[in-house]
Amino acid sequence: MKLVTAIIKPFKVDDVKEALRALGVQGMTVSEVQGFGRQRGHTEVYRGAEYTVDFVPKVKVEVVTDDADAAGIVDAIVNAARTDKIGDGKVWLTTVENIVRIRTGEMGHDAL
Amino acid sequence: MKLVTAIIKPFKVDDVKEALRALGVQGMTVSEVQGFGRQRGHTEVYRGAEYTVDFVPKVKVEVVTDDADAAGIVDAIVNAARTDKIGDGKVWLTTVENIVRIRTGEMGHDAL
Amino acid sequence: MKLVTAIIKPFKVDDVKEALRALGVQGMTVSEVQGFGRQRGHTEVYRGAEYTVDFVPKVKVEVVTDDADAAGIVDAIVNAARTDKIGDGKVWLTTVENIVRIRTGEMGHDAL
Amino acid sequence: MDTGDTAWVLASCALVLFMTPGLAFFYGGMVRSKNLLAMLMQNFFAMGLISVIWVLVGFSLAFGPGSGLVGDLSFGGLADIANADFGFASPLTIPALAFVAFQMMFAIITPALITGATADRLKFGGWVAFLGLWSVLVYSPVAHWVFSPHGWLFKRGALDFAGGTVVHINAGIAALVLILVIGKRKGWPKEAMPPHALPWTLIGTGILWFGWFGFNAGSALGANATAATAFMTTNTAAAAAMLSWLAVEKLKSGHATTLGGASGAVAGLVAITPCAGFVNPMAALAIGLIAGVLCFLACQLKFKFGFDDSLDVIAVHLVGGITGSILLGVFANEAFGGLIGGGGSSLLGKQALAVGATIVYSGVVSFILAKIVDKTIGLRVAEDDEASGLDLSQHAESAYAAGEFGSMGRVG
Amino acid sequence: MDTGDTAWVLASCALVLFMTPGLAFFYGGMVRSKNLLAMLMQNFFAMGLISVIWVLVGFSLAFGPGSGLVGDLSFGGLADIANADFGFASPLTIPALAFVAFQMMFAIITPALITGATADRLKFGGWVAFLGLWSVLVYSPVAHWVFSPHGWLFKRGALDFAGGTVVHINAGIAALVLILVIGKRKGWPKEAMPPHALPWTLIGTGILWFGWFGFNAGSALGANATAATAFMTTNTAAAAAMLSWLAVEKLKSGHATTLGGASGAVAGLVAITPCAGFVNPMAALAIGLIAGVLCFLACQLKFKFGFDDSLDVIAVHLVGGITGSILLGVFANEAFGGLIGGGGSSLLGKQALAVGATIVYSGVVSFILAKIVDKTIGLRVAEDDEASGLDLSQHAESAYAAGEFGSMGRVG
Amino acid sequence: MDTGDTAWVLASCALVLFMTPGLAFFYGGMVRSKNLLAMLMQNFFAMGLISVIWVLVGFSLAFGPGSGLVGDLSFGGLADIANADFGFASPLTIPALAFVAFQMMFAIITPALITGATADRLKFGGWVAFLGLWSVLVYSPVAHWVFSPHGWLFKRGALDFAGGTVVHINAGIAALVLILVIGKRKGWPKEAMPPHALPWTLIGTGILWFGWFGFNAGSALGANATAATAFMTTNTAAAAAMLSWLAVEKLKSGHATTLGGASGAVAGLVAITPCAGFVNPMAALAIGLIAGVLCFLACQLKFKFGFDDSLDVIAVHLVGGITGSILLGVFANEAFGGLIGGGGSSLLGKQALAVGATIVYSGVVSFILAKIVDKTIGLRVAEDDEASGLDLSQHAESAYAAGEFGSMGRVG
Ligand SMILES: Nc1ncnc2c1ncn2[C@@H]1O[C@H](COP(=O)(O)OP(=O)(O)O)[C@@H](O)[C@H]1O
Ligand SMILES: Nc1ncnc2c1ncn2[C@@H]1O[C@H](COP(=O)(O)OP(=O)(O)O)[C@@H](O)[C@H]1O
Ligand SMILES: Nc1ncnc2c1ncn2[C@@H]1O[C@H](COP(=O)(O)OP(=O)(O)O)[C@@H](O)[C@H]1O
Repeated sequence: MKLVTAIIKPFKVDDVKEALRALGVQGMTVSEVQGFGRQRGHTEVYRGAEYTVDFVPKVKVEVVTDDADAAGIVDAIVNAARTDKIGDGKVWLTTVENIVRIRTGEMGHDAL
Repeated sequence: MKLVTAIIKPFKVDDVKEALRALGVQGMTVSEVQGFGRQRGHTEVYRGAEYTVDFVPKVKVEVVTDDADAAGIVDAIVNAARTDKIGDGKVWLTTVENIVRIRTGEMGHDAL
Repeated sequence: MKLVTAIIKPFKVDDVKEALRALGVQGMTVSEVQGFGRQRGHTEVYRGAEYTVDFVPKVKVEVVTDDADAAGIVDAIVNAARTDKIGDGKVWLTTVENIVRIRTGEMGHDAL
Repeated sequence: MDTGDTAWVLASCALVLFMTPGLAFFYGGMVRSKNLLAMLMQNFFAMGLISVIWVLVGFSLAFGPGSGLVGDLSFGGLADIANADFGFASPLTIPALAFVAFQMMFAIITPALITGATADRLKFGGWVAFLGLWSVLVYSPVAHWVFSPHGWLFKRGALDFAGGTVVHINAGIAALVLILVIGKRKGWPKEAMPPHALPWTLIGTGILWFGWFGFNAGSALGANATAATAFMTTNTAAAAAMLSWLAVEKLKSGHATTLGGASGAVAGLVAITPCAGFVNPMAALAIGLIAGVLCFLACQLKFKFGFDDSLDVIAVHLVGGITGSILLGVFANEAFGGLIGGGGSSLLGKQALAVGATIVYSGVVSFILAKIVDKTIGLRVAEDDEASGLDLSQHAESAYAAGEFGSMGRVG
Repeated sequence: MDTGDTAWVLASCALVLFMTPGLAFFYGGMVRSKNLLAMLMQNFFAMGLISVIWVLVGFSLAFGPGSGLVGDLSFGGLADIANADFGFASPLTIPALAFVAFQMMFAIITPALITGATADRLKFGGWVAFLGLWSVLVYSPVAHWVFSPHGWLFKRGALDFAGGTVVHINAGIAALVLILVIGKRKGWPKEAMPPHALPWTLIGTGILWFGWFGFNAGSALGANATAATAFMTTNTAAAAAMLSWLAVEKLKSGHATTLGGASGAVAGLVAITPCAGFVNPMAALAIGLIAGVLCFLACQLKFKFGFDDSLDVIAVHLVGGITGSILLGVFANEAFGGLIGGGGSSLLGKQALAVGATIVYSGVVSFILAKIVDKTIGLRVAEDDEASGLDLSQHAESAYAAGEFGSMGRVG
Repeated sequence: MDTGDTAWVLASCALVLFMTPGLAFFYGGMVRSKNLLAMLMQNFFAMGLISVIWVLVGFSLAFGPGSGLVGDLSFGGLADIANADFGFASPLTIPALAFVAFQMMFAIITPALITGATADRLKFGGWVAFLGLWSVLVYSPVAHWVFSPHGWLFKRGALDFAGGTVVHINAGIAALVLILVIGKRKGWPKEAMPPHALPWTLIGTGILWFGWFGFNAGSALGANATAATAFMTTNTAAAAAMLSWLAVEKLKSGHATTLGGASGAVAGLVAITPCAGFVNPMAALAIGLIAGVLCFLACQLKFKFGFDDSLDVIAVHLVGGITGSILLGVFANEAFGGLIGGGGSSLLGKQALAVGATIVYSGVVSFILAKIVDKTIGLRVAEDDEASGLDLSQHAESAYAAGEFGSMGRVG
């Protein structure tokens, strides 16, 4: 099986979620992260002293899926998360040996 | 080596931690995540307008371990985190090539 | 490609970031996590009742990189994050099949 | 000069000043966290700018003799105002500067009320300009009409104990005009924009309720039976409106919410403002119950008509202010000629006139000012600035620092 | 009628009203974040419901002539109360409605104190019912006994300057009864339930300390030497109790904590409440020092006896209230017959009687009311609702919005 | 005895007490979250310790006859102080204990001001010791010099309406001395230490502004024209300083920030403190405008000279206090001999003397006390404790509980 991990812009979470739902994806896990990359951070000023913040708020989306569906999920995320502006983020793919549904103990495909 | 990743219900963290300790697991990393899945979210109401929240708070537990112990750890987590209610979560397994303990530079098994 | 995952002490984030920049790393993703390990937690007291907190705040750093650069990145993180005190953390390496840059659709090396 | 009256009015001045920070947090809890500081700033800044304007010209334009339409500059700079005569039938029993200070606090909070409608998208520079112009060209004249013995509505016998027209209707209509000029927030109403931290709203509610005693009971300008009556009616209306808002809310949406309780209380406080010293506690109970229901229902209108009154300023202050100002014609005690007091409908007529005049004048002038400022400085932030949030784009600050890890480095 | 006295009492009314939001946050900081809004709501709602009840019947039952046991309905609705005689030896120097308002604030905060004991599991609907019944059937009668010149304890000469029995013991015993009826929180005491955000508790402490000056010094019902004395003794006891609480805490657990400092101050304020105008500053110092130690030690009892007094209402208000009420018999100034003033033990006896009578009456009636409400509406939420939190289950709200990313969509 | 004057002074006492929690949050929002509770505690603890000291000896040392340099112990314990004569030309029109309480609030907040400079590294035990010693050996004597009719500066005719020298310069210089003794925070100035939650700072600002009316207008010790003047000048200076601070800030850094607005307001409040009752509103406007600019510029000095005045106590209180105390010599009304009032430079000279004397005495004694405490108990925490944060290391608490998941287990 595969784990699709995507780093996207926070306001794109809903679009990505809907795109995945449309593909029939039944579940996913998201979390707030801070990104560093080409997209610059910002500057803050306190009592005349300036500070630079290098990190940019991002959201990480993780979806475990069957090998067959992985490519489609990657495409769906890329299309849904794209704004064509720097900082749109990345999607990467890793291999998952197995997955278990805690509630039932089902494994692999049935656990999704 | 293996990385065991579990998505569980927040109030189960302590039980899982104790179960892993009992197995002799020396360390783990947890983080707050938001889950989307079969378990429905909830509704909030502000000044008569209703909102639906699709995501449910979950906790992610990550444990790097020797290949030999992986299966036992997965079982321990499944047993400790189980409530038999929808939303109990998942546990999945991936391969880790190597791990280093920053403090000592030890690698592999010794780094755990 | 590889994914380097590091669990470090929060106040070491800047040093690690600078070390990676020096290596020419263009991006990374960090997030706040709670660690459990050899490093003990702490005790809090409320109205005479004592509580123990087992988890310690840590930061997770994730860097996707070419296979060739992985070893160097691991070393750089280990050196930058080291304080020689218990709790410095871990760095582990996993395989990434492919990575896409959402903005351009570029893949693999070009997506970094 | 009476020391007891002076003590109460000075205490009331402090209470009313405190309402503006209270309002800032009442609103602040309802915006998204990226816009919290901007909301606080828009309100605190009013304490700075209006206070200075009030000393220079604001008070004089409101309470100087002038004509029936507006005061003059004879009290500009508040020079030797100590023995000035403001034209009241019975002379004030407090120092002139205590009266000046008390009225100033009303001038500060009135435009601050507007910021709830324009939340999340108002450009700070534009707000600064609008705020100053509006205070001089709208607030002072309307205050003169109603609060100054020289004002035409005052002379007509229209009643407004503590500012139903001058404060709430005035700010409410300006808010409506302003949002028509600047438009909706990006994503509204499709995208959900729930309150980011209601505890701020609740602490603001506590401060507002607390300060409102100075606002209403202080308007008796003395420590007397009228002040005590205004105190009780104020609290009673706030309480009754909280209950009626929660009741309809429970019926309509199945839950009695914390934000609903807070909103209902404020609605009741708004509605009782023009009536406080003129009605008895049972009438206040009725006024509060009615206001709670009407304001709750009014909150639903924006979705129907599609205007983004972000924090329901129109539903609470415009609707609540009108409700109170008109109901005063019904519930005013015998002595003040209310309908149930047997005074017939003449007071009702005067109240309607005051309401209408305020809506028309404030509506028109506010619209002109908003247009001028929007075309010149601009009243709305750029799309990117709205997306990144007003705190960063307008003030280069964050309300809540990024994670504990040192993600910053000092530059300048 | 004295304007200075009126000014001070009106200011005090506002201060005491402000204490309830202060209490809400004092408690709110100590609960888990999923129950914060529910805690705030339980307190703010008291401002709504009790205010209305007070106008209709509450005040009249407490201060109407009636019998020695309870007032009557002669002041119901507060109709033409202006010239009413409440039976005080020397007539009030303030407007009747100022007295009504001042007493109302006590009626509001007293039941609100209970919510700290039942934190994290109280069903809102049940609370609404209990709150209203308790105010009418317990608060008003007990207030009549002690505060009304017609009350039997008042006639006996029992002293309670600002509510040691009526407010603190009364609420404290009701809290104990209530938790016996609804039981422990799920997981307590095994599972840790630390305060989720102490800054709320500290701001609440600041508001409470501030408002308590109105509570105690305002109880002089005038701006005079007694008020000044009550002011100083109030502050002194709060300070002394903070120091003694921190001292024992440091000895027992090795740290002087922020929550400890705040809790000690409140314990001192509770203990000095019955004594404020009857003792001198040095006596207040002693009372505060004793209360700080006793209340800290009392906080440990719940673990020993296994009753889940979640935020230590019993340890602070019941124990603190008894401490103050009894110590008054010792430290009251000569004029009031305290033991050290050479007045012998007779005052001590009267104080003990007042304490005992309040505990028995309030304990029994509160228990009956709790049982009735629990069997009908229910006083405790379902297990799932407790797990998901009261904010969501009771009010469909969240105190702190979920992450910045838009995880919501508007439905209705 | 005047009830109106008493009412206003008692209300002012409460307002000034409330300023200390306000200050705690004003500072608390600016520190890192791991040090928030410690900051709150350092301030709240002053309410405990100083209140007790004041009753025992503090007031007596400040207002007892004694010599021109310091009072005596004749009022120790405040025993039968009711009819005491404090030496004022015209006898007080308020109860003695009201005066004692009012002065006590100043004694509490003055050392509390220091905690902003030593943020993030002050050892609690050392602070407790320094606080007590400083109050007795520095605050009381300086207060005696300036506020007591027996004091040498009072006799010389130096003017200080509400504490420019006694409060702000006194605390400011002590802050400077203290940071020279304990040194910089680890990582400063390289590592960025931005405010962790400015909303706390803003609510603190609101409370401070509100309370400052008691501080300044209350210093008239009566409800009269002087109080009204002080009220207006206080508000005007705060407002003007907010505007001028924001203006220079906008010019220098391109943004008008929320923290800047709050800081400017406080700077104006500090500067007007010595002048409040002696100047007119237009003069207050000028004083505020000047103070806003000077204090903003002073904030940059610490980076130039490398002293870690963490929250700019020196820039705001020392610089602001000197600005106001000196400008009083210029702007005081004719009656008080200001330069523009035609009074020549003699008042300027007296003011300069008062400023100089306070700086020298407070600077020297504060340094000696700091050294003694540092060598014995220690004034700075260990490096590890500073890293883990003062909340955990000093108080074994966390301001914000760790994540929702139950990561704790009760032990003792
Ligand atoms: N090598 C990397 N490893 C892990 N995450 C990365 C890496 N490079 C970028 N990211 C993540 O992707 C986000 C976007 O990358 P950035 O370079 O800013 O824009 P873009 O993806 O459009 O080139 C970053 O904020 C960071 O979270
Ligand atoms: N395909 C998936 N990939 C990643 N995480 C998932 C996936 N499916 C479910 N999850 C996570 O597991 C949690 C529980 O899943 P859910 O379907 O709600 O219940 P259950 O596991 O009992 O079927 C979700 O909230 C989500 O965090
Ligand atoms: N087996 C593991 N799997 C995942 N994370 C781990 C594991 N062991 C330790 N960690 C992480 O590394 C951190 C440091 O480990 P710890 O044992 O405390 O110190 P050290 O790395 O110096 O031996 C822990 O807080 C935890 O976040």
